[in-house]
Amino acid sequence: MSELTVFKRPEALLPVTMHYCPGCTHGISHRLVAEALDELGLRERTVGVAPVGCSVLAYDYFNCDFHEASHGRAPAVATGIKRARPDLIVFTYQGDGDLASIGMAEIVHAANRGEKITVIFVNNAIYGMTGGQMAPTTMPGQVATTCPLGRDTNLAGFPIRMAELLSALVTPAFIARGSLHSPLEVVKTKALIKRAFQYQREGTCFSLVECLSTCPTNWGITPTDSLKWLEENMLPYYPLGIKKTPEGKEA
Amino acid sequence: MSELTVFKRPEALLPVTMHYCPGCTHGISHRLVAEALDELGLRERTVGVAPVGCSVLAYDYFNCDFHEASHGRAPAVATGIKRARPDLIVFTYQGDGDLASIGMAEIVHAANRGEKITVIFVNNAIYGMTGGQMAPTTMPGQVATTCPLGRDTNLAGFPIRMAELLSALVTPAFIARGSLHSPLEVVKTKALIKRAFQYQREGTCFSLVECLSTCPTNWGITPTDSLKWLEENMLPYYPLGIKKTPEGKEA
Amino acid sequence: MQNEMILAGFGGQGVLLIGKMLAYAGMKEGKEVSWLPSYGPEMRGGTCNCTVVVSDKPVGSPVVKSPNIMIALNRPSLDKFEPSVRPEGILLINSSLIDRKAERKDVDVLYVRANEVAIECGSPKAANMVALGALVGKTGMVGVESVKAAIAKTFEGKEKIIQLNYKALERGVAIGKGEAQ
Amino acid sequence: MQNEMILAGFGGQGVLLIGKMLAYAGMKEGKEVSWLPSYGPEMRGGTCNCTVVVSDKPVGSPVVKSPNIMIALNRPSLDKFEPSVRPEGILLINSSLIDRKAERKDVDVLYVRANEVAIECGSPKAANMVALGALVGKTGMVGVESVKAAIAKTFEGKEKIIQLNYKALERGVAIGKGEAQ
Amino acid sequence: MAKLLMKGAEAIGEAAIAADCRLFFGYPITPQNEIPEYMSLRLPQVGGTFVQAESEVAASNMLYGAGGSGARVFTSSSSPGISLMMEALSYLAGAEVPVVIVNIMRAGPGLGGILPAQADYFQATKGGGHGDYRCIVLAPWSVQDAADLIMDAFDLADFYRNPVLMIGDALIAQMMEPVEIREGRKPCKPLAPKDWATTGNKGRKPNIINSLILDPEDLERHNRRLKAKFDSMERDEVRWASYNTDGDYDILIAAYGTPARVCLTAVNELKEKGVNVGLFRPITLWPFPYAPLREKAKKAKAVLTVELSTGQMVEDVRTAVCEDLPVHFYGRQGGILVTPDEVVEQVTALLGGARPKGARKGGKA
Amino acid sequence: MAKLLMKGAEAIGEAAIAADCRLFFGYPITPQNEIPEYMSLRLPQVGGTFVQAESEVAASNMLYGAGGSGARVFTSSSSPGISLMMEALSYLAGAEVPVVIVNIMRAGPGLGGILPAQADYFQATKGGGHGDYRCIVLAPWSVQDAADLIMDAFDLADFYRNPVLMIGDALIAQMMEPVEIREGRKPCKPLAPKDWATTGNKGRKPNIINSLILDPEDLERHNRRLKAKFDSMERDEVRWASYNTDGDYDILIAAYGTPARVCLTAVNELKEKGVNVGLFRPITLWPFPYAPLREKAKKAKAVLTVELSTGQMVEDVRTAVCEDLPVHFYGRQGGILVTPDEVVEQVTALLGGARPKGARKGGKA
Amino acid sequence: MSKITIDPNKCKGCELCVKACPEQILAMGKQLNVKGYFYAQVAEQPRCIGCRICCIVCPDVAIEMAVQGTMYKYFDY
Amino acid sequence: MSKITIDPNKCKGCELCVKACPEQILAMGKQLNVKGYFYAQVAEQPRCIGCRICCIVCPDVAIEMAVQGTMYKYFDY
Ligand SMILES: Cc1ncc(C[n+]2csc(CCOP(=O)(O)OP(=O)(O)O)c2C)c(N)n1
Ligand SMILES: Cc1ncc(C[n+]2csc(CCOP(=O)(O)OP(=O)(O)O)c2C)c(N)n1
Ligand code: SF4
Ligand code: SF4
Ligand code: SF4
Ligand code: SF4
Ligand code: SF4
Ligand code: SF4
Ligand SMILES: [Mg+2]
Ligand SMILES: [Mg+2]
Repeated sequence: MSELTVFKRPEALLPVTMHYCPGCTHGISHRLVAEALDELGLRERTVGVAPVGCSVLAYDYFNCDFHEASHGRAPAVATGIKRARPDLIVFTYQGDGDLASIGMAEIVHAANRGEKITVIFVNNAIYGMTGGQMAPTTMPGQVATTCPLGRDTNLAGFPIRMAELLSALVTPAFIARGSLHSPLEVVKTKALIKRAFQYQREGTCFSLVECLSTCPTNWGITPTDSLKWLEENMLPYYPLGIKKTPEGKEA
Repeated sequence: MSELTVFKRPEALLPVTMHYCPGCTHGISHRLVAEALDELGLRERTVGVAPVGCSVLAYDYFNCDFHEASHGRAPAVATGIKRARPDLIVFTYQGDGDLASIGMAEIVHAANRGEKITVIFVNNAIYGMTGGQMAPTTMPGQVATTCPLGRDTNLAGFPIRMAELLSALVTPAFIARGSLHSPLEVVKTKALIKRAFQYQREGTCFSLVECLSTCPTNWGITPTDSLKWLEENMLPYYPLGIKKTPEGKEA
Repeated sequence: MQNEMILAGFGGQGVLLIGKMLAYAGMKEGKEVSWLPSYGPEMRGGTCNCTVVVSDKPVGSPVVKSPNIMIALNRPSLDKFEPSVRPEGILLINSSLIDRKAERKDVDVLYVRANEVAIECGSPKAANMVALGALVGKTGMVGVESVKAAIAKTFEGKEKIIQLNYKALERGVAIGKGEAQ
Repeated sequence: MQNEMILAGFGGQGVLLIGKMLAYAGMKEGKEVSWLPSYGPEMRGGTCNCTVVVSDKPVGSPVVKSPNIMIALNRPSLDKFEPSVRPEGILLINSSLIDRKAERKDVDVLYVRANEVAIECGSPKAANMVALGALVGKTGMVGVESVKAAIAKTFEGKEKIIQLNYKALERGVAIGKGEAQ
Repeated sequence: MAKLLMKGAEAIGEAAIAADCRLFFGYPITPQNEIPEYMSLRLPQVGGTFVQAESEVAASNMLYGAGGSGARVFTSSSSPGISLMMEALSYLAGAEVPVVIVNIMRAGPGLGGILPAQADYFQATKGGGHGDYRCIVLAPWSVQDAADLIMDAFDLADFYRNPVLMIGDALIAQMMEPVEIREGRKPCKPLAPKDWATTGNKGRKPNIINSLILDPEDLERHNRRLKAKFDSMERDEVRWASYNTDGDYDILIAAYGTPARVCLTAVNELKEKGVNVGLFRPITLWPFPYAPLREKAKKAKAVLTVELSTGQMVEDVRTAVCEDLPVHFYGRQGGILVTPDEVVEQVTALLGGARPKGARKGGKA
Repeated sequence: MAKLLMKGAEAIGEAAIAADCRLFFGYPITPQNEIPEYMSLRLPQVGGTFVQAESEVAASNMLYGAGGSGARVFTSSSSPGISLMMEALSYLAGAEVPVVIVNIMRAGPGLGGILPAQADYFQATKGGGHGDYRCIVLAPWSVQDAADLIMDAFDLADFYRNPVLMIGDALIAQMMEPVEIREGRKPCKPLAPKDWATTGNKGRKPNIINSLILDPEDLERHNRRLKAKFDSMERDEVRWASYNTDGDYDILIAAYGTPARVCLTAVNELKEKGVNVGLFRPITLWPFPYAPLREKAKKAKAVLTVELSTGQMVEDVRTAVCEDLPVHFYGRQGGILVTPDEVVEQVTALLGGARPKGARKGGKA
Repeated sequence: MSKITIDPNKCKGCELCVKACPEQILAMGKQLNVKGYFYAQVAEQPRCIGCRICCIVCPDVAIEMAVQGTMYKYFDY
Repeated sequence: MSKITIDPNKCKGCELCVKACPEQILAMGKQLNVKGYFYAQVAEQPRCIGCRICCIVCPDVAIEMAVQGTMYKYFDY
């Protein structure tokens, strides 16, 4: 009987070692995007937009054209590409500091204009790359280097639920939140990402998938404990699921 | 019998002629803010923050300290003032281009941090000062100088409902929408503005009142027709009322 | 010969338009021209003006501080610009709306009942055309035909309006030449 | 006399800390000192190093390309920095973790079983202190008491840890002086 | 093509379209609103796309994306808006993405006013963004010039893979003049296909638009390569014009943009009175025409720099002529334009040996 | 107070607190994260407030508000983040609001790298924002210097009602050195009460912080008043130091920040070999010490400018010495620091008359 | 009895008060004010019911109201 | 029959696969790879049920799976 490889590195991901810390789930979301591009046959007409954040080097990992954006402006850069070349598939890959802090105006307006792009939003409740500062998504009480006594909601407010916030816009969109903390959720998140790209392929609408992710290094715990921490702390606050579809209801 | 003046220019409004076009309801919202400051006895410890927009000269009209912000950044400027001097009453007065376009990140984050400031948001569905360009709040089909054939929601998306968008944040706040198109709504809007300042006085939360307003000049119709246009076109899309209270429900 | 003109009036009186027509007519005749509107955050509702230069040589400054020709379609414009007109210059006053005489004695003043004449021509809005005609009639700075070409181009396809404007222009020209008021 | 040192190892081995202690001890003795960490977006998980200068004169460059002293607590550090040590310089190798000998013949090599010695002292984490002690013992660059002061300040209030570190340090000093391994 | 009477703003837009630009991203700001307004009307008519960005920060990053994907694209703004593009400008230069940015300068600093000024000279020529980069800066003095230069701007941007700026005082956009949009012109530089653009990697390795280079040796190499490119611009792209400099003159006026026209009027007036004054007009503000200016200044006894600022280009003028002769400065600010009379007065006073009223030795201490 | 061993970043924070600053608004960026991190810990301990802004744009506008209400306030960032502050910087200068901004420079342009550089010299000294404005720019070369200068920075800002910049290469923030935070020191300038601040208009007319002036005559007056203020800074605030310039020397080195220390090491090494070389270190990059540098250069046959850029300060050096003598440039880029050996090599080559390897005549064509 | 005063030089002639007055007792005048606007005037003061609606809608705060005796409060303003 | 292959040089030793395998047949090795990490290994290949959970959770895409014959699809991935 012949051997059949049923799981392997997707073609859209180059065969290189990524620089992410051990157990960092950035690697999983990279793979999910790559698999989606492969399975939908989009790789050769895709342009990715890399953020400033731990995934800044995404262009070294994906086997497709890439554009490095300035911090937070990936949705604007993607808008530029997509408007210039509507035939291309354009996605941004952004962290929570990038998208929810400095890039708030750009993501809200790209979503509101209904740019036909796909946004992969990796929410790990911290600034990973710069060494663990508070993000807009940092949990109440969570310690970070710029809130050494834990996030004080009186001074810094509550974490922002980006998927819900963007769903409050009127312009049709596909917006969903998945998580990378368990095999089942990874599988579900992949389906969301694939669906997001499908909407783009059809030219239907803006699409965004928020992926709850871990940062073992800056959370200061092991990769395994990070998955648990995500589940126990982030999941209750960031409910998973589809928040908005262009059809107006979950179809 | 002695004569009693029952309606007059509030003390917090200087006795000068404002530069607004005839029938522009910016003047009404100015008066409402001034009345609220007078009635709550806050004028002498208030700092207003003027936007860039038709109300850029607000500092010439209010009888209190004022700080002119750069375009869209009034909430950041107000944050600076309030954090430096929590004893002061700080409010911003912003147009829809200022607050909902270039200043999107600043308003979302000031609201999300729960800055104890009050935001008066004057939504006239257009860029007044610069001569009638499309705003994020411009109605579908509405003609503006940068959408000469009318706002095309396929290219520019739908108008942003700022009050609803900001209400989607978790941090407690008082957020409401009033309108200036009829005597009754002016009266109700005044109550909202007063309540907003009361929350600030108590140090309770961030507060924002969106005021639907007219721009006869750039809409190209008379002041009276403008009120009607607002009522017929904006009101159905921008529902009035209290969207969020710090108590968690309308009290 | 270089004509440096300021044309001023209320917002709706069409001074920007006749300024453009003058420049266009000049350009048609191979002259060097420039047109510059006043602009400002407070222009709405208030007065409005433009500067037009029509010249044989390349235009230096498109901004003019001392025009040799000034058209005042309303009182505030006259008040504002009368002092700046160069001695020996021309001052055209819309006497339909302006209730005073010129104060300057060293300029050539032409009073034109622009609004009344426009009404007589059947187009109350064409007071600006009457004034333009008067200026052209008086100075011969550009040919009447060139101005007509400008009118025809501006209102392309609207034959009736073109004819009305021609009429107002011609009445103005006659006034400018001193033939009739 | 100016000592320019590079101290390198894995992330968790505490090289930044002993670097700071050296600098602190030098400062205590009135010397001019500087300490500079390597920093980079990829420092996590990988190797980590710092540069310390202890000198009689003001410190010029806090960046050192050719140190006269190098401490390698792990193999990658040795591989990376060995070639840069100045001839006649000192190379301190943590032989507990490094399975090769120095390649340089023109430098003074000191092998220290830092991890084993630390375990013997009852604090497996104090391999860095052993190495620090060995360096101080060998060079006398700063006094042992000054280093102890640095330890006391760093772990202020944690008497037990201080004592353990003293012990590891002293064992290192002895090794550095060639008294014992 | 026949001459048209056009506003500078519209001529810039129409010329960009004639230069095959089909994309505009911008945000309104006085006194250049007529540019985005014109583009919003015209681009859809020619199959192009206009997007009103949410801010200048976003607009400049949209440019970055569109330029990176190989499109010809431009934006325009005015002083405060341009300041918001400084980060993106540095990225554009660092990642070598060709785009064109127009600054219709208004009076500053801060919100300032909306009338014409030239006080963003430093920002444009010395690098308002961070890091070692340079942009060619073109300075038109008429509507025709603006139309011509923006067409060249696209070619220069593409040739060098670098952002190109065109800066004009507000009059350039607001005034109407006869203009001819040169259709079917040849590019001013030989242009290669944009095989570096992000267009999908079918049949080739991925293209990456990027300015992050973590290895310091690599980044240094990149910096030096960029520097060599900027050096070549300094060598090959200097543009300038001079007037009335064939004969003898005691004074050489240096000015750019609309003030240069005012100065030319003054030069002509003086000539009629028998006074010969030369006029030197830099067309590229960077690379600045140091050598030609020095050459032209040789005949003069003094240079008078005229600007709508408190003295910015005058520093480059001083650098150019070094200590060969004194450099005087006359400027108006706040949105006020210099007049021919003022320039005549300045020159006359200088010729009389007196330090003219209102003038000062600008620049360095 | 005894000397402490502190990271530059922490010393800057602690010195700011000692200078009565109780407010910090900032956004993380490498290599200066230790400044906001330190402030987030320390400020609440001394009754102050730390706010992590959503961006550098917001941070700089928070500064604008806080400074306008009379508070001492500062922010810090690194190159790309500083570019995002250019609009606010122009507003701060235009509205005359005193604040302090620290730029811990990293390699650029664009995202560049995170290692030390000095390529934001132009941006800081020539005005990265729009309009006619200037900021005093202080350049420390050690941790102690950084602590001392930031204290002065607050005084200078308050005295002139103008933003003050302190720019350091990344080493300034990252290294530890002994430092003494001078508690209870006297301000370096006499300070008046801030009766212009927005603090509520009880018993007085409203105070207005503003840079919009619509009347051109008024705005021109404002511009000229600002210019006069900048002129007075040029007169009174020039700071510099020189080393080994008492005797004779053929070469004068010009450098600032950490490279100046490297150069000093080289100067000392050369001295040991019997070669005398002078070192000139600008401490204020604006106002630039043109006259003192020229004076010091008189003894030399050539000037060597050393920078972590492709050549920025060298333009001011050239302006200073004009054509008195040749100005050479040696720079490293990409995050690489010059070494004493390299400087020695450059000097030796120059003395030998040869054009040193890697050096070039920087600056203008 | 309530008395309405319209400041002719503050009025910009927008007519909002005229259209809003429930008693229709305000009217546009035929004279220009200093700014060049035709301004609103009270045509029939005695019929004024003191509702203050004109004051409330005037964007230029050009209208004042005084009462003699007590006033019925239509709404809490 | 499914076969798991773990690339020792891609593995960063995060242990996520080890913890996730429902059959508990993966284990951390005792050797360092080129990057200095202890890497995961398949301890009991024959017990593998081919669920691909290890592949799915590996952040470094270090695991591949091959089958002989048909495979039961636990979920559509
Ligand atoms: C303008 C600007 N500001 C700040 C930075 C520094 N910076 C780099 S990454 C980052 C945040 C990264 O956090 P996040 O987006 O959550 O991504 P993560 O690393 O967590 O994946 C910041 C602030 C920058 N490069 N540019
Ligand atoms: C950075 C910057 N960008 C653009 C402008 C130009 N600008 C001035 S006001 C304005 C918009 C005004 O619209 P809005 O906020 O809706 O206020 P309105 O005039 O309608 O009351 C714009 C774009 C500016 N001054 N600064
Ligand atoms: S720092 Fe955090 S987010 Fe960044 S690679 Fe490491 S674990 Fe992942
Ligand atoms: S332009 Fe519009 S918003 Fe501005 S004052 Fe006039 S009517 Fe009001
Ligand atoms: S108070 Fe009421 S009734 Fe009287 S004039 Fe005003 S609107 Fe009319
Ligand atoms: S509402 Fe006010 S401004 Fe308008 S017409 Fe009446 S009085 Fe005049
Ligand atoms: S496929 Fe399933 S059973 Fe087999 S090793 Fe992986 S996780 Fe374990
Ligand atoms: S999940 Fe991947 S990286 Fe982690 S231990 Fe397993 S094989 Fe190694
Ligand atoms: Mg993150
Ligand atoms: Mg508006």
